[in-house]
Amino acid sequence: MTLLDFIYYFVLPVLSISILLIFIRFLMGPKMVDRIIALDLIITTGIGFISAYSILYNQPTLLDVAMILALIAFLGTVAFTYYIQQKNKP
Amino acid sequence: MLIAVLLGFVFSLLLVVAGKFFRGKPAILSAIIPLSLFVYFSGFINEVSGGGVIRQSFKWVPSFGVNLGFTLDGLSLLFSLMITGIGFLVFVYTSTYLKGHEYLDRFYGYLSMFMASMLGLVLSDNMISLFVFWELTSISSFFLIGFNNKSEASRKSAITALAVTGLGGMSLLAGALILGSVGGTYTISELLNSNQVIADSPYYIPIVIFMFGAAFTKSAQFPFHFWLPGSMLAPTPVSTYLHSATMVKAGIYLLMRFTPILGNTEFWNSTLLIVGAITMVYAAIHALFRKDLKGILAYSTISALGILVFLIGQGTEKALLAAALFIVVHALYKATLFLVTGIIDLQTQTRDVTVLRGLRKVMLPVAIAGFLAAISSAGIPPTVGFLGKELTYESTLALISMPVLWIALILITKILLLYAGFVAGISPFVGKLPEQFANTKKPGMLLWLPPMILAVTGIGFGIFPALVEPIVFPVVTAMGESLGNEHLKLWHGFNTVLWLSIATIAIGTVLYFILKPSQKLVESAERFEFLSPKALTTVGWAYFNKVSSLWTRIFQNGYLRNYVSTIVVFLIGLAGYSLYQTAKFDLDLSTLNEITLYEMAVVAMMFSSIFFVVFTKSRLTAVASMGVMGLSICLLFVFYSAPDLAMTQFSIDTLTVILFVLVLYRLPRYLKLSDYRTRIKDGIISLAFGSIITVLILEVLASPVDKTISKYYAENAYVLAKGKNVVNVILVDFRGSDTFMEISVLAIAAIGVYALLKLHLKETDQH
Amino acid sequence: MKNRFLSNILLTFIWVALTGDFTLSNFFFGFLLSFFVLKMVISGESRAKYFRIAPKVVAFIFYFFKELVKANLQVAFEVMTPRFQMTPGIVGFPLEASSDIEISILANLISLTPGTLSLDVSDDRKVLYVHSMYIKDRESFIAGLKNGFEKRLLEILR
Amino acid sequence: MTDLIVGVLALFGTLFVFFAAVGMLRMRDTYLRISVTTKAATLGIGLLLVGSAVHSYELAITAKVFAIILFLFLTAPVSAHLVGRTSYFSGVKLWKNSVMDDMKGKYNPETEELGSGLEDEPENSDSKK
Amino acid sequence: MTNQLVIYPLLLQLFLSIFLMFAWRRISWQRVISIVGGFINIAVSIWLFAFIWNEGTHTVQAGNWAAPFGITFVADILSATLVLLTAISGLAVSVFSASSIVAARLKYGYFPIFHFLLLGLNGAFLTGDVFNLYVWFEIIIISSFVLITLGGEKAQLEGAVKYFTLNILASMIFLTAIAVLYGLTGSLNMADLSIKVAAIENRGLVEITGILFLIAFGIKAAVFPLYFWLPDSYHTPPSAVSAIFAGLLTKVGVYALIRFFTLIFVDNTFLQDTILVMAILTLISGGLGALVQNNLRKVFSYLIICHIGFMIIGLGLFTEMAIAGAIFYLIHDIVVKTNLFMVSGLIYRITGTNSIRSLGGLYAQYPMLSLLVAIPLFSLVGIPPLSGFWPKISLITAAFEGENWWVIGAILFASLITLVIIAKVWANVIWKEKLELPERLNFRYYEKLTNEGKMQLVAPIVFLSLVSLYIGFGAEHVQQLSSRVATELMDRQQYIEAVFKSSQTTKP
Amino acid sequence: MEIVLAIMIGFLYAAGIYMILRRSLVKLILGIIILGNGANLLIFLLGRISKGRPPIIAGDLKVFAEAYADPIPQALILTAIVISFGLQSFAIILIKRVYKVVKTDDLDEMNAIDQDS
Amino acid sequence: MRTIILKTASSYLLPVLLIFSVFILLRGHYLPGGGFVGGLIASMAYVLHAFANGLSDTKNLLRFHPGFLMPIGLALAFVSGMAPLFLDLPFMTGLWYPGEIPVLGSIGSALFFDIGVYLVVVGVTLTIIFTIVDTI
Ligand code: NA
Ligand code: NA
Repeated sequence: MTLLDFIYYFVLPVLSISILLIFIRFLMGPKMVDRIIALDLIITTGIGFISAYSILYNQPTLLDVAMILALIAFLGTVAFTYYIQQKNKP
Repeated sequence: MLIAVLLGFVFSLLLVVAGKFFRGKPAILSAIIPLSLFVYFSGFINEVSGGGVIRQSFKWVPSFGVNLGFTLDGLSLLFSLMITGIGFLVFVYTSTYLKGHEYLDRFYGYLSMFMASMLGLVLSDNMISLFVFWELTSISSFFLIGFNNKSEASRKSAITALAVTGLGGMSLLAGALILGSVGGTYTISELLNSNQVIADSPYYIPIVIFMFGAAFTKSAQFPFHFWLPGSMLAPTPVSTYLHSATMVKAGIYLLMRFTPILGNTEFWNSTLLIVGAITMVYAAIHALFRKDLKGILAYSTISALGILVFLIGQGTEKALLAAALFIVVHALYKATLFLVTGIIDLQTQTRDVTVLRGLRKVMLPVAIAGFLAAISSAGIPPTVGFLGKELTYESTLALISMPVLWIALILITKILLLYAGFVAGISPFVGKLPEQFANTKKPGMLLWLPPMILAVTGIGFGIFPALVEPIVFPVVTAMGESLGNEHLKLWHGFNTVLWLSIATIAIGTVLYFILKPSQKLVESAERFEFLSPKALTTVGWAYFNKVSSLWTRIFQNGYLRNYVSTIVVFLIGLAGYSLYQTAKFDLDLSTLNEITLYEMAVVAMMFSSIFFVVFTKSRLTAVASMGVMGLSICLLFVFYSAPDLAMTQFSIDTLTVILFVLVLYRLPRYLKLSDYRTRIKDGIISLAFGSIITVLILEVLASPVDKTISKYYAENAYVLAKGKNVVNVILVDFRGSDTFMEISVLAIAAIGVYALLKLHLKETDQH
Repeated sequence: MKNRFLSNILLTFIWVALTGDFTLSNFFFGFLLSFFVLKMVISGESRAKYFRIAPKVVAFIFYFFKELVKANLQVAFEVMTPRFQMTPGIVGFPLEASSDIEISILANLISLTPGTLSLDVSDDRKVLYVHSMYIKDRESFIAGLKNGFEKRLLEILR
Repeated sequence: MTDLIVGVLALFGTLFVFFAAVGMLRMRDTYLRISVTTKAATLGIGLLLVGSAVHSYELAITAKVFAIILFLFLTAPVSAHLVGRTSYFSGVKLWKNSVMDDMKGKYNPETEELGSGLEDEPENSDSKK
Repeated sequence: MTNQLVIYPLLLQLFLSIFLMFAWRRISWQRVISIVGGFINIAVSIWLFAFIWNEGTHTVQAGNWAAPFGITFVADILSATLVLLTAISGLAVSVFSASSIVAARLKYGYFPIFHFLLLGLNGAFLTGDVFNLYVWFEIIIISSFVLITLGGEKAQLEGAVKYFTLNILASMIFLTAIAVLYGLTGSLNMADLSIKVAAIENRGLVEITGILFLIAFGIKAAVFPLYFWLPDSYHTPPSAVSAIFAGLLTKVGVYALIRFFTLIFVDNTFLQDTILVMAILTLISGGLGALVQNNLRKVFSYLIICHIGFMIIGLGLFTEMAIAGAIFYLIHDIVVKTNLFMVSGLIYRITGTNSIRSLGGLYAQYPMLSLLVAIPLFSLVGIPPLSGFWPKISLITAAFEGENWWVIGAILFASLITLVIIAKVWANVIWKEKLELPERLNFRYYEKLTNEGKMQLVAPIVFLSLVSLYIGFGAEHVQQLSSRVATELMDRQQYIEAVFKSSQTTKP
Repeated sequence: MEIVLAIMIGFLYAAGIYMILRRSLVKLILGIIILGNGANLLIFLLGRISKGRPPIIAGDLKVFAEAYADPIPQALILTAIVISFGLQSFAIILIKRVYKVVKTDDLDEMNAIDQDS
Repeated sequence: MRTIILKTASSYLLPVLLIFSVFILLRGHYLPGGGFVGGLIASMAYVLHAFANGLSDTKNLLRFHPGFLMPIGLALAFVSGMAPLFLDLPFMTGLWYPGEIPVLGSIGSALFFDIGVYLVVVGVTLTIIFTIVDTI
């Protein structure tokens, strides 16, 4: 089994399953905060996805996308929590 | 001739700037223009009656084959003389009739514009320029009918008149253009050569119908006649000039002008016969049931126009001569009667024949003019009216089919017209002067002289028919018929025609003494008013308006979702139909890449997040789901080699989420507002749309593609544009203009957002 | 001024790392760039403090990674076994750290490691509320944190 | 050899992500889920990233990878903190088996102030902003 | 100098927009810049027009990339004409805006956005690239969104939501169509597409792509049954804004339809029949709609729709004569519709209302203005020899030659109903006696304006009226122009050669 | 995979239209965004997709050594995305302003313009 | 938001993100990135700062209205597009400085154009978000 086979047959499928599991949490909620966490984790998993993918296709340029994801996902979370906080203001 | 035609336009333009000057005393000076034109055209009588035709042509829009081409032959000369002659008298009359009116200058402006248009109409040798002038007469008529613009009835009548004549105008346009296409030219004189081609063409009937449409509306033939009585709300000079003497005869002119081109066919003749006959009888009967002088005159005018159409329909040279003569006759006596009515109206403030009596005592010259016009209208010798009537009977008698019927109809018409003429021209002046009119002021000479001149001319032509011959005979010649050695005579000997004349006069006079116009009569007619074309048109128009409202409300119902679904359904319909016709659905699946689990996972996430956006009840959840969707798309872009896209997609999505989040928390709840059925309906529409897109994609993917351009980019990105990220090189170099505009879009959006949130108009700022 | 310079150097390193271009010219460009950026972001009143580079940092990093791996294994065990052995709760952790930067770093490190999550700092900055998965009793939990992260961190920062 | 290192890194990275995913589903309250994700994801993703750095065997890539990891470690705890406090303030309940809640009653939603429980001590009252 | 002449109008507008943004709050400067810019723009456009008229179609290969690799800007005689008309309408509206747009709106970027809009219009007319056309369309859309919402009053916003949604929908369909086209041919250059689309074997796919473009542009052109956004929005913004919208926005859609369906999607009877049916229904629908409105600007809005039908009919008939008619009508309509909406603005300034029921008294109070107003009104009707009349000759003749009786019927119907509507408008707005309207404090009535303010309102109307009189009385010139446009449009080869001709001069 | 993506794009279009047909202004704008995403993916897919070959010339090369993904659709989408972003942000603010002025999110109530004025 | 943790984080993330954004901008011609994404990241840095510290702090930090960046960026792009016209080359023709410059690689009009894009994007994003936050 080569590394690429390993990535192809193990890493990516497991990451796929993980992302789906997290997505189920996203769908289930129950609170908005749960969705926010799930979304955050989905994005983080996406970074993993990208790095595995960049190994598989030998395309390290894809890691740039991962970089953007890492940075900007954070801002999304900040915005969502800001929203909830504003909404809870009497 | 160009100058002759343009003179009126120039004068009306002059009035725009120099209106104030002509508003007062100098108003009468404007009559110089029609007078000089009359003199100018009179100068051609000799030449034209000698068979001469004067032509002039000026280039206008040669690309369309449109020239300002003018022909002065017998037909146009007759009309030109009428237009300028009667025009002169009306101009003179108006200066007193509307003395001191604040808009007198505008009135003259419209009037001279009309005169010029009418001249242009009858002189045009080009169908398009004829149409141009035709429409200008309609428009000037609109302004003149609506001259009393503060009265709602006036405004309505103006609109009605414009609508009906406008309908005719459209018809004329279509007829002229088709005729031009078939005949190969718009020049009328050239079309004469191709009349056989035209008659044989499959478009002959449509052409004739269009031409009839124009003529019948303009000349107030049944059932389009109703605008004419309505237009009587215009000041009397207008009624005189436009609505009895000249403009309404434009339709007659058109028929006569095109007789040599389109006439002499079964369809042409019988249609005109029938329509003319119906109109003359119908209108003549109607004249019985009026008590308003102008109303009576309006209906008798319609009837007279019917007679003219009837005569043109007969088509023989005798009939055409009768028509030509009758045009003159009618113009003379009807203009007189209108002018007389105007004087009565002006001096007594009423036009009700049931109260008008004995006015001869206060306005004798007017009474004389009225009397002379009445006997001319009655066709009593030695008036020119007698000549006209004789010719009419003569030609009708010569008809091959059903002469008895036609004679009966024309007889009835003539009797009723005699009655109408007497009522209008004689009855106001005879009998005892009622108290109320005792102090009526005498009309000034400038008022009574014009009708007097017309009336006397009528008698003069009757006594000396040779005077009218050089005007009337060339008309027939111009229509392509030859008259041989005929002459107009008062005395033809004892023949059927004479007996008919005697019968007409006798019965008519008896009728005048038996039947007095009364309120009762008017009311009895009003009971059937709802059946009249006017009433039917009014009802039809109301329905039309209703339908318009309904149609407009069905499509433009204010609901955005209905607009969207209409558009989408339209797209589905067209594209679906086209796809159904052409799609092969034979996809070559082997060329498509295999599917991996991670792709499926992303797609599954995508699908579910879409579902979630659509069906969730929470706005914020929807927005978060959009985030998931964005990430899924981002991952797809990563998988399929588009890192720049992935970056951008994700950043933009996050930014959008932030915007949403900042905006949303003040909004109300995210409710499901539509009912179940709407949702099902919308669901079906949406899925149909989606399916079409899917099928379309698959079809496109199955067809070959040319990648020359992207290959060029790849080969030259570094070599020529010094960049290795080809996408970026495209963005800033190969297709840099796109990017420039893209950032402009952003800047505009930002300004828009800034303005949308910061700009609050104060009350003082609004609008 | 010193802090400012250090920040500048730090940013320059980040720049060089990002570009992956370890040349002198790039270093120089990075320095100029960071200088400009710092000029852009530092307003008169707030002067951000930055790490002092010290050998302790290295030791701390190793300690941190050890904790991180430990925490992850713990979580792995927790989630993959059918029954939960957790005793979660929120504890108010009395802070010794006082400056913004100290509190923040401490809180973040706590969040990153063993079953714990910094929820918030009280407005008077005396208490850091920490959520933890495994709390036997309050005192031992607090002591663990005090002797672990807080002590090591403050050693570096002060 | 490189492949093997990469493989091991990827294996553990993947597993940690997977555990986090399972934890995300299984954990009983929001706070626990936050705890789980912050850790597992950061370490798991970190390992995967290091794997790809090793695989590429390029300095530039390695630097980039460390930049990403740095960003992740900078931001993950902050977002955990934000979500955690937001959850608490918006009234998300602790799991029923939770043993203590020191924050209970300390938060005043009107003023958005979070007390420490130590305010009564007079000498510290001036440190409050 | 003239090598790059084709894009000077674009550069000028772009420069003006940016310059105006720098002069953000100095609204008196902005007024001057905009008007002076308008004059320069007319000069440049005339220059371009004369150049193209004499030299034939000219191109600029942006970025110096030979077609079809870069973005090509093409000025054929149609584009040059439309650029010139944009300049004319643009100047008129600039001047009109200077007085009629309140200072508050000017302070929030009215003029920069206005010039961006003109930029977008010029770009759309000049580009020879499908995707670039999309981008120009977006410039137009976003600037029109901003202009239509500027001020944010209730009616404006409600209108804007509909305007926004349906235009975005159109953009999406447009984008989809571009994607399909690219998927089929791998090209975006219009001349190149003309060649490549003709070579596609699967004609069905070409037809569907055509349908997508038809609907996308049809929405923008406000053709039945896609016009809904127009009557719900055009009467809501200030009249200067409606004026430029009315004159030019829908015309961009018409232009795009004409360009695409003469250059790329030709020889498809299904498409042509569809276009014809849509055109007929547009004439009818617009006419019926205008008949039942009470708001002056709504009447004009429906008339816009109605008259779009004339242009689309020309395209549907697809003969040289018919297209010449459509072009003539297009030229006339741009000038007259812009003018009409300015007229509605003037009337609003005078009376404080646009409700026909409440209007009146203009004839008595302002006879000269009434006369002035008569010119655009009756030009619109096509009272010969005013401008609206001439194109009908070509259209009816062309319809007759194709034996399309329905088309003739629809043209006549629309002409007649326009006549009746304008007669009604005239009777009710100009003739009717003045009614007592509720007092509006703070409203800047016309009579209260300074002479300069009055002139800024009236002068542009006079200017455009003169232009439309020229179109009517100088019909020969316009008809020659239209015929030439039609000839060029029917001869695709000419366009294609012009685009690829200049390729030798560029790299590589 | 193309088939799956084709179906997914169709689904995006459908969902976009469905959302636009709702009565809520917020949903309408979400619909527009979804539709925009659909259109972008459509461009992407119709430009033909390939895995793991970004159109970036590697290292010291001057031209591509191997096959690469078509960069044109990517550039088009980038432009389209950015433009959509401009429009979307304007639309989102429009919601805010509309709600402030009209006091509703229900599109069916935004018909004041239909009354003659 | 009243949290010192975020506040602290934002103050160290701000310079890092700005550096990062310039990095993304400059290498766009060679690797994924470019003016657009770069501009977005720069603006997000400020947005983050605004979330954590309040808008007025961020505005003080910026010292000028971000909207001002839009005409500047557009003007820069305009000039870089116009420049070739003076050499009688078409609009937007790429002009390149012969030879390579350290760090940036080739210098050409495309680079200035991309910087223009960057500035416009920063200006646009910040204008939009600041306006919204201002009017909440
Ligand atoms: Na933790
Ligand atoms: Na844990």
